Amino acid sequence: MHPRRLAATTLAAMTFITAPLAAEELRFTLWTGNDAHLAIFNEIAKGFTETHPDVTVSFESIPAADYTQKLTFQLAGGNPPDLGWMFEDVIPGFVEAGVVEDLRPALEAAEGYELEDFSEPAMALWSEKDAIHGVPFSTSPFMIYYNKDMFDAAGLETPPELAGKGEWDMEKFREVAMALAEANSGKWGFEFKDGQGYDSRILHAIMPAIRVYGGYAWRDGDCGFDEPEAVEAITQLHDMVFKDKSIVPPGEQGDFFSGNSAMTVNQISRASLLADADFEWGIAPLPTGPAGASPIIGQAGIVVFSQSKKQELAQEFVAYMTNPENSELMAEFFPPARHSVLQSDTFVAANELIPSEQMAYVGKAIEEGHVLPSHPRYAQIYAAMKPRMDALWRADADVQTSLEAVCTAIEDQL
Amino acid sequence: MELTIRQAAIVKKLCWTLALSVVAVPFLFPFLWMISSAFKNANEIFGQPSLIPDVWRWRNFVEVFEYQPFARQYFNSIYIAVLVTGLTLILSSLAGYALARMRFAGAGLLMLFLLSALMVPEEVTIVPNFFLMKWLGAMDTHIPLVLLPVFGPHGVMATFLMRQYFVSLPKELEEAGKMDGLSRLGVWWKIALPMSRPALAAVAIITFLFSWNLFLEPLVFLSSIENFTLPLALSNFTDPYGSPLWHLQLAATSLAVVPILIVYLIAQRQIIESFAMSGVKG
Amino acid sequence: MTGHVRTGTTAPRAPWLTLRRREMFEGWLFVSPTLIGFLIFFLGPLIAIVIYSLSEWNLLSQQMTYIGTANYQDALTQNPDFWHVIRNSVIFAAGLVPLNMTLALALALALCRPGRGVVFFRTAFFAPVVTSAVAWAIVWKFLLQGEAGAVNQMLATVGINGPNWLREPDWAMVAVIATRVLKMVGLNMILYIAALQSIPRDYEDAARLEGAGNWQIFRMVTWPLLAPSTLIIMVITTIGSFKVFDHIYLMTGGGPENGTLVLAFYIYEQAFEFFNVGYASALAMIMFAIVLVLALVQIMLRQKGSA
Amino acid sequence: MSSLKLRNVTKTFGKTKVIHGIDLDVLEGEFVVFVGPSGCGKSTLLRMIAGLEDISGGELWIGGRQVNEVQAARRGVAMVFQSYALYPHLTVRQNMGFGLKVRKEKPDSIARKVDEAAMTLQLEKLLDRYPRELSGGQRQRVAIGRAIVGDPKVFLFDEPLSNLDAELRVHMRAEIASLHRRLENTMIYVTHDQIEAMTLADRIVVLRDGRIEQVGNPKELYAHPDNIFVAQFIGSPKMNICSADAFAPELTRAGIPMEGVAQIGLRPEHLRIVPDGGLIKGQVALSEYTGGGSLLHVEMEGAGRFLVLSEGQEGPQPGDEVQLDFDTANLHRFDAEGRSLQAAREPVPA
Repeated sequence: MHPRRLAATTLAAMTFITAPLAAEELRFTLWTGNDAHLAIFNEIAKGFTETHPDVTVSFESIPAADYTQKLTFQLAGGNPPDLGWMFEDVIPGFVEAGVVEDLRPALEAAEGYELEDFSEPAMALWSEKDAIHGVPFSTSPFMIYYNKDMFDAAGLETPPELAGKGEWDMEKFREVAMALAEANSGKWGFEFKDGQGYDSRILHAIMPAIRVYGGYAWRDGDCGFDEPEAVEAITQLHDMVFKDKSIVPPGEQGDFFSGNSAMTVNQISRASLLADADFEWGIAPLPTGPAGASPIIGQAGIVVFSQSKKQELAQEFVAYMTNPENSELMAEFFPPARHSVLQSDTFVAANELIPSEQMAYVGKAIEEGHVLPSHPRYAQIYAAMKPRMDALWRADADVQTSLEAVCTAIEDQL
Repeated sequence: MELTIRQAAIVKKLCWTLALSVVAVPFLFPFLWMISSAFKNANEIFGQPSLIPDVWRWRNFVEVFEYQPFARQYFNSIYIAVLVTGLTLILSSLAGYALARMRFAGAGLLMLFLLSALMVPEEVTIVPNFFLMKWLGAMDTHIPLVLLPVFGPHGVMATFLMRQYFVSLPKELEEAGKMDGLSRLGVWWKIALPMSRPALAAVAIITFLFSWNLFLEPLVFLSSIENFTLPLALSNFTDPYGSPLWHLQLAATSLAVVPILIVYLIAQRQIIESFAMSGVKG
Repeated sequence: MTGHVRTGTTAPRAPWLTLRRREMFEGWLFVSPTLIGFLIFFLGPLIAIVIYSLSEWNLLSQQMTYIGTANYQDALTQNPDFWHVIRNSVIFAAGLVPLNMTLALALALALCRPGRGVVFFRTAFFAPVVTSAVAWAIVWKFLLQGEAGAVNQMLATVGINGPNWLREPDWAMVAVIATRVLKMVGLNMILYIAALQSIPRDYEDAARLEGAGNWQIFRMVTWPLLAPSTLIIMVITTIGSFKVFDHIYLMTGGGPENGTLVLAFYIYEQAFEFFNVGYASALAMIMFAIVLVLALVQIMLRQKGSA
Repeated sequence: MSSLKLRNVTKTFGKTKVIHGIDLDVLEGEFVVFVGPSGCGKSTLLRMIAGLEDISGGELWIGGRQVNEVQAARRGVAMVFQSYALYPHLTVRQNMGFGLKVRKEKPDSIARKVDEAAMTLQLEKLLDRYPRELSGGQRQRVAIGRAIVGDPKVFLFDEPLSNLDAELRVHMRAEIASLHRRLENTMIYVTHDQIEAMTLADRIVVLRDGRIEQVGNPKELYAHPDNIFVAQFIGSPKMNICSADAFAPELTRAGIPMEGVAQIGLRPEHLRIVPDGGLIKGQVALSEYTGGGSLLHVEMEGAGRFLVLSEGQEGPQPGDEVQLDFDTANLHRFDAEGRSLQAAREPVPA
């Protein structure tokens, strides 16, 4: 037999034999079950199959409330996904436990990937020395969402208008919130992120205010909650909740997305929830404070789990998913940390729900923003912090004392 | 004015009924509220409370099935509960019978041994069982949801209840069966079991409810949404960011609760009699 | 012996499988499925916990290091949370058990005799028992909201300014106890009804003829006769109150301010949220010990009382 | 040939020995009654024969086969239980045919045998009823019917009449007796009621504390009890026993040898009230009118109370002094251990 034909036959035979193996499935755990989001992911997965015809990527949605836990059960329970979406708050813990892979070699090997395009601060959380533990595909700043109808009803200028005049600061925010609550009986001026500001999203609720007042959560093992700046910031929020009664208080539901609050803070991925909203709405930057503007960024990255048996393939998929083209595709909901994308025209036009001038706020915030605080022992810190934060959110609480208690509780963990 | 004994009895009865009605409010109101809210939209749920929705929103019940594989999850709960109930009935009555009737060395010790299991909460053994199930490759399957209730403290409780009932049965019937040529297994199946219907019914009900309402085990062992059971599914009606979708959650909760309530209403006399007649009273 | 046998039939040697052996063999055969399952899924894990509890073990990284009794020392002497949790568990049990049992007995006494309306009320009080804990918690969580909650709105109509139930530690404990009692009291009511119905009516009639009033009959006749049932119900309820997990998980998540952080939930949190398997196992052993001691004490007290 | 044979049969529960080496031969077709006070081991012995209790020691033979380790159902015995043990979830027909069905007999053969038995016991009309729909007597008959159907070599009855009222008991007793005559099977019958024993038995086995006190036919036991226990157990009202010293002079005078006699016994029905010249005398303490006569409780000087049957309507009144006489042949003499000192006697044939 001719050597070439032999080789061809062997190859064919091998293909035949390995065919069932080659029809591989990558399991990708996601935090979102939103159809619009999934549509984009599936499109990317489809693109991947052009070069890897036998590979299917199955996206597995896990509800946000249990995400980290369920993921842990899967990893510890010997049923690991190949890839997963991971938040800024827990990635240090996963890195410390050594359950995620270094992606650098794969990313560097990928053609046209342009690793250097990623903004340095955005990558800080995800890399350690030379290793890259995850690719932050979503670097999404916190924005103010506002209900224009309610602003109109109260005869108030909207946040973008105020921001345009340079008047959109914490004091104005308080004023507006109170006026909105008064003008819209039974509704609220402001709702913390996803209405979970007193539960799972304490940091999301307080960090914007703390940062613009010039404070911090923790830094080099030092707790910043009881510093004067933080105390001042939280005192304002506390007053808004309990004195002005303009922020949805603990134990109440005042959902922005169903029209019960005039404002909230959220990321642009939530815009998809407003596709069918029966009110007019818009987004605006966070109010500034005594320390100027300090946008807050929430990050999510893609990681490959060490337990995955399809390392190579999974890493290839990460490289594909976060390459410049796909980053642009995802930018509608998940702003990337790539300079090239953020500065492109396609980015500001990416989200059909959000006008491009408002998208510009987003790009600006990403460039200037800081990621939320994180820590390898975040779960423990959170658990230690939570009860003391509960104490803070009582009408008769003394903010200073409560925050000192928070610091005492978490100092060991820091 | 003097009341006759008869009138006094009526007044007394009225007072009792009134008092009981007041006590019943916190038991029944949640159901009414749940069912009425199941027909509301999210906004109305948060609005002024009223038991009659402004607009009856039947769509909630459709959306429940669109949001997650609710029918599948419903089926999971049913088949697991049926399986657990069946297995528990067989195993607990077998073991309960042996402990009540058969003389074998170590029976007393075994009984004591089993009883100690009643003291151990599932929370205590869940961690090692997690690794056991991992080792068995049973993560994210329904295997632990069947095996753990059957063999855990609940199974022991069922065994104990069955034993108590068997002890109270007249022995002579079984001896007659033995004289008639039945094997031990035959006596158990053809005589002891048919005579234990109340106890079996009581154990079946407790077991079914136990499995139906199981929460910790599904929470720990299940990860795929298609494998969820109802309790887990109910707490999973959240938007992609973890906030509860109240109208769907309540519609789904109604769907999960109402059929059981109806079955209970139909069979309540038998259920209560079963409890009364079985050894549940100890 | 053979002298008696003149009929020519042979005396068979006693077979190995004598009737007694056979019974023993069958007995073990009958219990074997339960026993094997018990050993694998219960005793084995229990032993495993003892071993885990002596080590430091991270669920995520799965590294196990032997550290002796450090976990126990940590819980008992270092960690202030532990005693707080124990305190909460005790408060929960101390609130729930008497409330549940008193209400159960009162309802049972009111409903133990057939009559019109009895079926309706029995059904009403038992309905929450057949309802899943998740459903019950979801609904009550909603009803107990601060100002918009139905409970506070009802209280407002009679001029009471209700607390923000689930956001204030003490009230949250009250709320979880109360809603748990509402959920479970029906079961104990039925158990009590069963017990009451098994008391021959003659006793009550005899007491009545001797001139005893309702309360006296209850004190002198019914209550003492109920003692064995009361013991069983009390043991079951107490153990159940220490095991409460889903209710807390769904209603308050242990909060606010750890005000409802009870032992079962704390174990879960340590094991599956902080991945501290070793520490969680030590807590589990402590929980086992507490429940065992409680059950034994109750049984012993009762025996002493009746002796 | 003997139908049933017990050789040194013993039973121990834990460390307690409840049956002490029983030896007994039961003949083919014989009606044997085990009688004794409660706790004497008679039921245990019966259950050992049935195979419901295992045999701790000795040998049990049924129909020429050693059955110590043979299962109950294969011993060829049938049992009628005190509580009848009818399966509540089965009809009379199903109850009666149950054993045959278990033994895999053909349905038509089962039906035939059930019908036959039902006819024998006049149960035809009750066949489709459930046990709860039957009266006590009917249940009793069904229980017997169930035993008959299997055509056993040996019938075992465990106090079968004790749950019936007095009248029905007499009636059923007669029915069982006639059944035995008809079927001619070996029957072993346990009762604590000596009247049942006397009326039914070919042979009575008196048991006490797991030992046989005496075996014999009713007349023999009545006339010649081996010891005080049997003497007092058989016969109603029971035999008067008193210390021999009380009447030694009178009896010796009457020519009865009193050497070695510790106690004497006299049955109430053997005592006659005589106007004078009676051997012994006493004072009437109580008179119980029984219709045909009276049962007198007579206080004997130095010998406690005697029961005396007095016939006729006009008996002595309480407080009356009475003189009592009896046939010396009816006097029972016992030694210090309570054993009978009766002259050697011919055994009464079964």
